[in-house]
Amino acid sequence: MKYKESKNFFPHSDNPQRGDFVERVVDPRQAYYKVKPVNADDEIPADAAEFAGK
Amino acid sequence: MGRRDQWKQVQSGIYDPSLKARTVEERETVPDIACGLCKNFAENAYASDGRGLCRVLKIGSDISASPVVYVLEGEVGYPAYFTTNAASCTHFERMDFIDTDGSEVADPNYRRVQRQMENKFK
Amino acid sequence: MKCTECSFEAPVEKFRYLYNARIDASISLRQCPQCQAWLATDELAGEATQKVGPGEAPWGKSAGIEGLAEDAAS
Amino acid sequence: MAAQPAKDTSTQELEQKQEWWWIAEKKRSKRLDYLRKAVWKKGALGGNYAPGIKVDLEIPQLFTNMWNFWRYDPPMLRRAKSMAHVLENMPIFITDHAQLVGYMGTLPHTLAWRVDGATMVNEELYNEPGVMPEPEQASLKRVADLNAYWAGNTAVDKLARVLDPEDAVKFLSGAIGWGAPTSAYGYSGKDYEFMFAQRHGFEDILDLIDQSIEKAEDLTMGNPGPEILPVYDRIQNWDAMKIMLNAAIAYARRYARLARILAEHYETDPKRKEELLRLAQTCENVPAKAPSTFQESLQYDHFVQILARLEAHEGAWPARPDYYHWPMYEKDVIKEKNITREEALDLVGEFMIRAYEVGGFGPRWAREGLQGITGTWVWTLGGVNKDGSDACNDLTLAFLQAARLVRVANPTFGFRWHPKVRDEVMREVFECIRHGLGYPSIRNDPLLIQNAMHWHGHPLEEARTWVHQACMSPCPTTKHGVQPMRMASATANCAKMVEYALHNGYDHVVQMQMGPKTGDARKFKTFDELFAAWTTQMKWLINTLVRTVNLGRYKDPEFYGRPFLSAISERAVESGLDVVSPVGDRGNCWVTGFTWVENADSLAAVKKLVFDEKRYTMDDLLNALENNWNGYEQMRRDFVNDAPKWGNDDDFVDGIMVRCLQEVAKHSREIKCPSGNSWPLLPENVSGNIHYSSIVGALPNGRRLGDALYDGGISPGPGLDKKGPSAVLKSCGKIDHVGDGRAFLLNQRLSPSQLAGEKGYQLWKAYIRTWADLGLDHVQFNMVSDETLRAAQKDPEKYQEVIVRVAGYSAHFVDISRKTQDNIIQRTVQGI
Repeated sequence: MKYKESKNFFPHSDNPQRGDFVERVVDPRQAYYKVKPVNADDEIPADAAEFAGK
Repeated sequence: MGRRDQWKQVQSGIYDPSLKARTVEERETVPDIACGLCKNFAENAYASDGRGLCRVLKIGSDISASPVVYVLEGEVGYPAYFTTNAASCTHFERMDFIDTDGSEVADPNYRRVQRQMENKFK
Repeated sequence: MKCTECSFEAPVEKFRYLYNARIDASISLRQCPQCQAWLATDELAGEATQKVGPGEAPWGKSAGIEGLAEDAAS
Repeated sequence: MAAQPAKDTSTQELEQKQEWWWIAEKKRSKRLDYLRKAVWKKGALGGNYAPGIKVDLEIPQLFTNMWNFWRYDPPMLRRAKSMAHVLENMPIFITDHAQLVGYMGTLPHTLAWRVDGATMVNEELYNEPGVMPEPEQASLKRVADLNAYWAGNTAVDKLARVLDPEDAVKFLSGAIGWGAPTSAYGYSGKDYEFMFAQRHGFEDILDLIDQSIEKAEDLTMGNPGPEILPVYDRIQNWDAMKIMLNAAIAYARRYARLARILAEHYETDPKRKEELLRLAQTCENVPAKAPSTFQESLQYDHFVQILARLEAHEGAWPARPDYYHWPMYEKDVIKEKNITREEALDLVGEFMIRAYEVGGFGPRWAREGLQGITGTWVWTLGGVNKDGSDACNDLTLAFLQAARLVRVANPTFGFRWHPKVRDEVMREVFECIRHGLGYPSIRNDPLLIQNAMHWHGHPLEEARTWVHQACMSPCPTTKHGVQPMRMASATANCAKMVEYALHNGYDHVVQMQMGPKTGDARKFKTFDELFAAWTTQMKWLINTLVRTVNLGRYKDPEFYGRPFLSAISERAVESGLDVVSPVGDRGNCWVTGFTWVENADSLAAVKKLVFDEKRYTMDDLLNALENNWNGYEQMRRDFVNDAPKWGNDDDFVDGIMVRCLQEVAKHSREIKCPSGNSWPLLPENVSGNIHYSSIVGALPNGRRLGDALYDGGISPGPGLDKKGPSAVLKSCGKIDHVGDGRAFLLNQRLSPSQLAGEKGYQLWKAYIRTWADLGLDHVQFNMVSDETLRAAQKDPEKYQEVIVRVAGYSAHFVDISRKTQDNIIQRTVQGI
């Protein structure tokens, strides 16, 4: 699956080929949202946390 | 040899970052007879990357040469790493007890806290 | 000196010196090279007196006047 | 999981048991409770990182990729472009309930790794147990590759090549000092006057830089001549600063975008949604613009700190939050009532938590010397305004109150006491101490201002802005007073002075001729001969460290350089020089004197027992020391018990202490920093007394190799101050705290049961009055009983939250090594 196909991908308005991929992470001490800049056409790596939100 | 040249020699023996070419495998290998297992090895407490000085041999010695060069007089110890192969060194004396507990503090005589040393004793 | 835990016997300096209990007392902590127990050592007599675990203070209160301070509060 | 308090235990019962950490849990808001427990502790437990803490490999990789790409650029520009790439591409995160954001790693449990600082640190990291991210093998390979790229090319490698080889070898022996002479690992002051008092947001600074470039271009496009030649380099530096400022604004706006995405797409709770939108607005506004709300003010400050720590491994956190955030607090909380005081307390508490979670990978000596913490985040509170009026305000109180709610070990506070401080403030200060935080330390403001003017020529108004540059040393926050690069490497292991005087300069631990050959001590016939040898060793030791640090400072723009720090410093923005250049710096250096008091106690013991009373000969003494007192126990006890010890108001030993300090002070004026100013001594230890315990040999004060050294500064040896607290203060009062050195750390333990209630406060207040009257500049307190500390050793899980004052900083008791714990318990509990 490519980033652009994910509901967790948010393209930049000035450059839709780039965007932010948001992940929800729950570690042993805290829960947080993490964002990483990615290319829209890149594949989502297998170890990316699946977002469990709404 | 002048003062500066003498100390340059010491500096290149001790602090030359000659670690550049080492592979992961080389870094992970602690020989069965290694300086880090010897009573006469004093670990450097500033650079805890596993370097140290020999308490018996002095600068100018070379335990990897054939034949081994032993210098016993001098004002600076012979530099070695915990992974230095000491198989040819007649001054090697195995320690009775090696402290790998890094939750205490520097102890050049007893402590060896490198991950590779922990693994060696697992 | 003889280890109180494993009975290893050797001259006192063969036991790894750790640190003093108080600088003005003759009790120190040494470590047995065989069983690695921490031993309270009487440096004057050259004898291990007991194994020391966390929280144990064979030398008593820290500085001698904690008691005095407590009195002052009561 | 840590133990929980019994639900039905009343606050009163907990107070009686002095279990203040449970009281904090009961009193703090749900948000603060969550955020406090969410922190991954980055301080080492003794010398080891806590389980679960991993080194961040993403940032060093991003940085190295770009550093290699821009290899033809000059240093400052190259660093700026590489850092901008990091800021644009590093993952960022927002913790649930957080209202402030910014962390120097990519995930909450990661340690930042300064990959271009020192090859030896990189190698240490490779060998370090437990810190490699999974899968370990892949991480080891990645680290090995990064290390191969940087080997020989880090800041320390570059400096080592130009140092005198003798100085380099001796410095790196680990025996005489620590720190690294580069801004890669410096203590960096911040020009708060420029950012906060003058209200410059980054867009304002960009305008100032553009104006400077325009003026410079008038020169470079005008008549040729020698005067315009340096200007070309300065324009490149300004470009680098601009890159950093723009990247920093973009980095903050990445948080704004994330907060907005969360609010608009994910968050269902309307209250949290509102918070996230406010957070988004905050990160839109700062640091681009000067802050206009209290939250923005704190966020601006935190962004600055994080950005500076992404640029370099900063070991300290000079700050004065109650002073610089007061205008926005006053506006929001007091004048306009935009937020309640409780809401403000939540922000203040979180502001402390955000600093507490910061951590970078430090070499083992640093972890052992700063056990339980990752750097000395000593924030300054109180003091005076530039006109000399009392600067304490309601935000001072809020910080002191929030500290008791969040109970972090780092940051801690240093409180600038002066005679005009109101009783209400002093009570809050005391409550923090009574709650066992070990902070604030108390600093004598009028005296330290005088001291700053005496040693470094700071004008009065500038001196009055001082903050703790690290644990102890006052440094202003102004254009010329701020110090961008105070290197910890002018940190002397002073016990070696007397050790070398007794061993003809030879070090039996590191097996090296270190100091000058001052003669065979067995042949010394008088005390003056020994003292002369001591003076020579003292000068040699200080000179070796200071030469190294001075050269490091002078070469730093070439070998490391700080484009971001330059961009937030008025003098660099104005001049176009890298701020780490000594040009324009007034010069505010000091030699940190670790393990200092052993000198006075050792010299006094030799004078009394060998030269005055002739009970032992120098031969006897040297034989005993060479055998580490083994077989000489009775003699060792004589040297401890029959010789006077510092801290008992005994003129014999106190006179030697003052004589030693005056010798150093004389030398301090002879040696100069790159700005031409003096290098006064500042005795203090952090936990260096424990790190050095197996590196300093046996001494005539009765210690053996292995024993903890004294806890530092001018604190008496643990358990050796037998004449009560007044005698300690009187001994310390014999030192001229202006002319004899830069500052003098004094640890005292007080009895929590004695100081309970109103009576306790009045006793303490009277003690502080005496302390001030005697002209001391510092004192800090541990107020946790032996009973609690011993119980914590036995059952650490139950006492996870017990905090102690180590020296110059606080730590959780369970995070320090057993030797350090016992050393704290050994300290005398003074009844006052």
